[in-house]
Amino acid sequence: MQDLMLILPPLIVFLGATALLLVDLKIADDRKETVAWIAMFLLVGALIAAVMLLYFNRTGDVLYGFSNMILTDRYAALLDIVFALIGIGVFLLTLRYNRVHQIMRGEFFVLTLFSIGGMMLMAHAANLVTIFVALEMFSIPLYVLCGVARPRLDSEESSLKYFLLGAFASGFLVYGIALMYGATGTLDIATMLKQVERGQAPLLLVIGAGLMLVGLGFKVAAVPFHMWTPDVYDGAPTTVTAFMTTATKAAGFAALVRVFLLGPGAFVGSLVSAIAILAALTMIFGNLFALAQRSVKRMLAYSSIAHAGYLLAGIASVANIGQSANAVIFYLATYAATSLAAFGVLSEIGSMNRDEDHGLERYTGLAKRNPALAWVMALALFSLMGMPLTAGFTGKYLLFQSAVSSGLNWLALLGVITSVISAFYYLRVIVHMFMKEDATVAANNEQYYVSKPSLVMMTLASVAVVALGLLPTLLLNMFA
Amino acid sequence: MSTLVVLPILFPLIGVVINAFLGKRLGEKVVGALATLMCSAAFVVALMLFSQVSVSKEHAIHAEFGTWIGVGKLNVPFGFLVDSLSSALMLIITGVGALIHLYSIGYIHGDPRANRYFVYLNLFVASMLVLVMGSNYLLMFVGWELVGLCSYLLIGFWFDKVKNAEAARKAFVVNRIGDVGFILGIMLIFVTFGTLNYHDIFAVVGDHKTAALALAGDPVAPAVLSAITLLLFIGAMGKSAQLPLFVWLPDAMAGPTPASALIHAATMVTAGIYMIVRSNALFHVAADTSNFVALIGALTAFIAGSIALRQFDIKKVLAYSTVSQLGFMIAAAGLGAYTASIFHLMTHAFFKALLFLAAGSVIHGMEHYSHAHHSAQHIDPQDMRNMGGLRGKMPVTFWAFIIGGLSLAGLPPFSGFWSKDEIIVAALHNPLVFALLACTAVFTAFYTGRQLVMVFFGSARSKDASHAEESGMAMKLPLIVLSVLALIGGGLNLPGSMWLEHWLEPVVGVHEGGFNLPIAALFSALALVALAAAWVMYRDGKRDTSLTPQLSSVSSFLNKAWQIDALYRAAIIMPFYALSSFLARVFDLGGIDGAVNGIGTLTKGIAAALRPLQSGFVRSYGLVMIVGVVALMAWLVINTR
Amino acid sequence: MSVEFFLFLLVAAVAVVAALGLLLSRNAIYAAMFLILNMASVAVIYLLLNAPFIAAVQVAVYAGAIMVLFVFVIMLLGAEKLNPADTKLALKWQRPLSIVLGMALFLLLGAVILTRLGGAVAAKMIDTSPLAIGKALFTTYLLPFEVVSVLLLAAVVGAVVLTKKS
Amino acid sequence: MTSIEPVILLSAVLFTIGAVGVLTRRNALMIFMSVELMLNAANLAFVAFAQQWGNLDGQLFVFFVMAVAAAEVAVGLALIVAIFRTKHSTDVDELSQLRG
Repeated sequence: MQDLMLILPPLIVFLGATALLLVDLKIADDRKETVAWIAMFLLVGALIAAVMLLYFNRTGDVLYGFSNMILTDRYAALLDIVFALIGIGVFLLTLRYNRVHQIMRGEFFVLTLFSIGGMMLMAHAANLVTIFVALEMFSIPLYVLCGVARPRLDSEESSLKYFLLGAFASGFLVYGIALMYGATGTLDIATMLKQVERGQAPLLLVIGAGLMLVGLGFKVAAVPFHMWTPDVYDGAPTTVTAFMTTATKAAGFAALVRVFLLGPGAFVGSLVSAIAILAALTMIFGNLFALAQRSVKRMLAYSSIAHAGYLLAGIASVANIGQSANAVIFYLATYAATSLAAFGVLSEIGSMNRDEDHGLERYTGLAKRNPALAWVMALALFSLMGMPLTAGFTGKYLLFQSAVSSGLNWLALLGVITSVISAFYYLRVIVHMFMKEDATVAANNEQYYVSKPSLVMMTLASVAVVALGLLPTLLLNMFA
Repeated sequence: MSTLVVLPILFPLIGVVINAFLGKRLGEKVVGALATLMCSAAFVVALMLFSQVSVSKEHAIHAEFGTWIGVGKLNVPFGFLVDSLSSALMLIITGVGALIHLYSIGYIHGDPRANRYFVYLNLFVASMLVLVMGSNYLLMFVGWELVGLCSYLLIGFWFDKVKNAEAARKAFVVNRIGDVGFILGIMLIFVTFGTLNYHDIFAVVGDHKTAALALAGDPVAPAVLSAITLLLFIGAMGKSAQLPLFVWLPDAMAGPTPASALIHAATMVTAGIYMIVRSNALFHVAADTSNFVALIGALTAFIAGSIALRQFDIKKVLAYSTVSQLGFMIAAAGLGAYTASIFHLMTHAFFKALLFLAAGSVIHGMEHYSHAHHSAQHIDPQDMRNMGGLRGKMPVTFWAFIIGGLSLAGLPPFSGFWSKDEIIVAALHNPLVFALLACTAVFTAFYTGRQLVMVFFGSARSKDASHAEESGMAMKLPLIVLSVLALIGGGLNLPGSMWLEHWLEPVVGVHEGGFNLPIAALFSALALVALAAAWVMYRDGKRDTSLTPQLSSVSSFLNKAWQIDALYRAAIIMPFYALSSFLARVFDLGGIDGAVNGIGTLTKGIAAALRPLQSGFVRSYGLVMIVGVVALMAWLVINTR
Repeated sequence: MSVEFFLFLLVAAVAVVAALGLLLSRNAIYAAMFLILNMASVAVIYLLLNAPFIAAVQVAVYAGAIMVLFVFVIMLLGAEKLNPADTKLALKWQRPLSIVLGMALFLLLGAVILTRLGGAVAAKMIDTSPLAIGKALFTTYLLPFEVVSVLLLAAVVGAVVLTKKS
Repeated sequence: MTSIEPVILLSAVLFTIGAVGVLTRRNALMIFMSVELMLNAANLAFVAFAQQWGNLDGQLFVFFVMAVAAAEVAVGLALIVAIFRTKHSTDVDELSQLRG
């Protein structure tokens, strides 16, 4: 019984999603919003369960369950909360977007819930089997969700690219796990950690962990395993992209934290330095490519790559792993809030124009047409840029701080420099929204309204961005 | 007592919130009045705090509102520090700020975005107060970024003009370069001292009067301190417009004139000076950085002063003069004359705000004719070549300009004379800095005289000038108040009383500067001669009045601001362009579109060079992944024990 | 050389040839057949490695169910003839680079395996009967087992979403 | 079997062939089958290592890999069929609209 309590949040999501699959049959096609509301209700339940996990385990003990397959600690509970909130945020966006783009289907919500359940499970993983199963559990529904807007070719193309490369990356992941198992004779992360702490880190284990890094690096879009990211984020429906930038990244990093930061990886110098190099490459290429984009959606895709680089810097900071893990989880939460705010704007724009064109000109003069959208977008972009007083600054500060205290001064410096470069492309959008007028768009078009649920979501996300920027202690206290 | 400390920040913030949300309903007049009222209220509280500081034993009020960030070793309180230095600056910010708010009511009247303008102004005052009142470097940085944001918003306020949006972006980007230095400096401070609070850091550095280094025994300490101060100074270079980062300030004049007066002349640009003076304990022990600071300051003063000699735009002259005067202050800070630096900062705030507001009044008056007659033929109302003879038409503006100008020129008994003199005296032991500053002083007097004559004397050179009219009361009143301040501001630190010197002693320590009668006499005489020369050269209204002048090579060099923008273009932007177009040709045989300019081309170049890598082919993506796998495995095989 | 090892070499050779056949064949149906052959030979090796249950699952699930699905789809789409010409090959560097990188990958893997291994096989013979594996599945591995069942459900839903005529 | 080195080497060979197959084939179905070969190679390694360490964990992992592969195949083939309906092709090189 206690075992079940430990994974109550994903349990609620899995069982609820299965039940929802049946309920969905009874709901007419023009009332699929009901399914969305039920799904949100389920996520609220999971949210409450996660808060309870946090509350009843105030001492922050690591509790194991299901023959050490899963564990529950602060990070797991916090990530559960993050995933549930992301899910609710995305579902609020779907109410208008999916209807306009004719992908308002019950299965959309069921699959998203399955995916969220897999991500929550990933946060609780204590064994490589759990990591593998959880990874596939959240990935396979995502392959489908990318292609849900078929027969639109962009959507199908993004789905196939994600699927083929994802399966390819899974191959490396599985082979890596096989080698790690071969080196240690166990799949349990804690047991592996003990062996490594005793100084037994054979090359086979290191290479296995390296191949696992490939598989997980693919999920979080680390250069050079990032190539799918811009195409898939670009082609997928915007609500799905919003889900992927925030939740997939968090799930991937949850696994990286478990295996590399809190697990055996942190004790192997060559792995740590390899992660630091990946972090550097990811920052550089993510930001450079983003500079060249004319489409806001694609720009945000590259920006999400760049942010994976900053996060990887946290994974490579192993001097004080508790501090680094805090910084990474905090950053994931801030990035989720920021990114949801930005994609909220994108999905509304996509609904207004009834297409998926996110060229800069679509944002020209937005401040005049939809001041609310323009301000939310500006706030989100400032936060992505790392402007002080926004969540993005606090998050970056904590990450770079832990990098510096781990002796990775060069990486922190690179992070700061690339953040400055990023100001160029974020600012370009702001200039287009606020400082240019668009003569071609009729301002009185009745489509240019903002839907209430999206507005609620964007307001909450914006408040979170500002609150986490002004008073990061609010969240950070939960770590201590 | 501690709650009083937040009030100066809170009042303008209330103005921001009310005006931002209800501005449209309240109407322009109420918005302006409310904003002015809030700033004045902040001034009143600042006065109260000032008096409390003067009677308190330790000459400082600390107020902490709990922990702001507490993670691991990093523990930053949400704390404010009002001591003699910050209270003095608070008076300037809120006082001059309130006057400029008042002036703006008249100036911005009729602009459709007036509400937004007052929101920005209030926000700016609040942010600047955060900057000077914070008790730690992180809070200073927050204020630092916020004022940068306000400045960006105000420069681009009339964003319909492409030029203004570009100027705003230039300011933003150049300032970000400085900010990188600043944030790195802050991080290095934290790594070195384990804290960001002024009090703790300066306690570690030790009693700066004896320059005893508490870190003694640690051989890297001096080098680390040099690095810290140098990084901080890079931040100051950006915000206080020093070489080589001063290029943004002259362009920043694109914003509304009162905003230029407040931000780009009187307050924000002095943030760098405040930061250096606040960190004087660090700079004091880092002698090599201090020398560097003094030299950069003097060079900036000299170069900007020489540029101002050959400008035609009334605001450009003042802008370069601001850069030049900031150079004076920075040089003083580098020379260790912190009091003199703050003294000049204060008098400069008075007379430069006055000059800018007067210039705004002139521009306003010049625009009168074309507005009234809907004249199709637009002349530039800011070009001094179109002015002349405004003395009789705008008497109050004229006298305000005269007082401000003579103060800038450094003529006794105007305030600028006293503060500039102190800096020059402090520079006596550094011949190079002294020579540069002396030349600059002469330049200053000359271009001020040239400006006065071109604008107010002679006869009108355009219809707009001959039909110019004096501005209204809301604009005249601040001019009068500021004129009085510019006239008597020198009294703050008159030889004999040295009030400011004693006031700042708890923060910057004792500094035996002072009055040197021969120097004072010499520089008064030089200023008089330069002014007279300007009078003689420009009195007849013939010189420099052609709108399409044949400039000599020297003049053209100065007019184009030492070709520094062109230099940056040639040295930095063009090579990037060349490189990127080369890459573009290599990677994309189809060739790229024709050249546009500057950064736009750079981005396009990078785009053209890199984007083919993202070819769209799944198999290529897989190939890149495999390259990564092989490289990663090779790295691991080589580097694992 | 033991009989077992000789048998392994023989089967391994078949497996490699089948894999190369998959890599090189121009017809998708042939490729699928080669893959089935490869899987069957790997199943034999499983038997040699004391894994009878896995061997049975390999034949039943992999070679049986999954590959039948592949063959079915290939025939359904009539996609067995693979772009015979390969003429307008946009990525002419792809093939040689892939082969070079594949060699590098194999050399690295092989080097790692050869430097590390050589440890003796565990002396004790473990119980690998279907009963033992079933017990483990429903005790230690209960949670992943249940999650996999949800995963299969999700996959079914996904397949329906992707193919249902809307 | 007294030594598992040859088995692991065989699995490395199969894994590499699978990876090269993914990179060189243009048909989505062929790429997918090559991925299956990679997973198959990993399974072989698992079983061999299980033999070496004398525990069941490796064999059980193989079971999960197979189950997951089945799920992947269901989704992947459905996807390929869906795209074939729109594009009348299974050539991945023709799906390169998204780029840059």
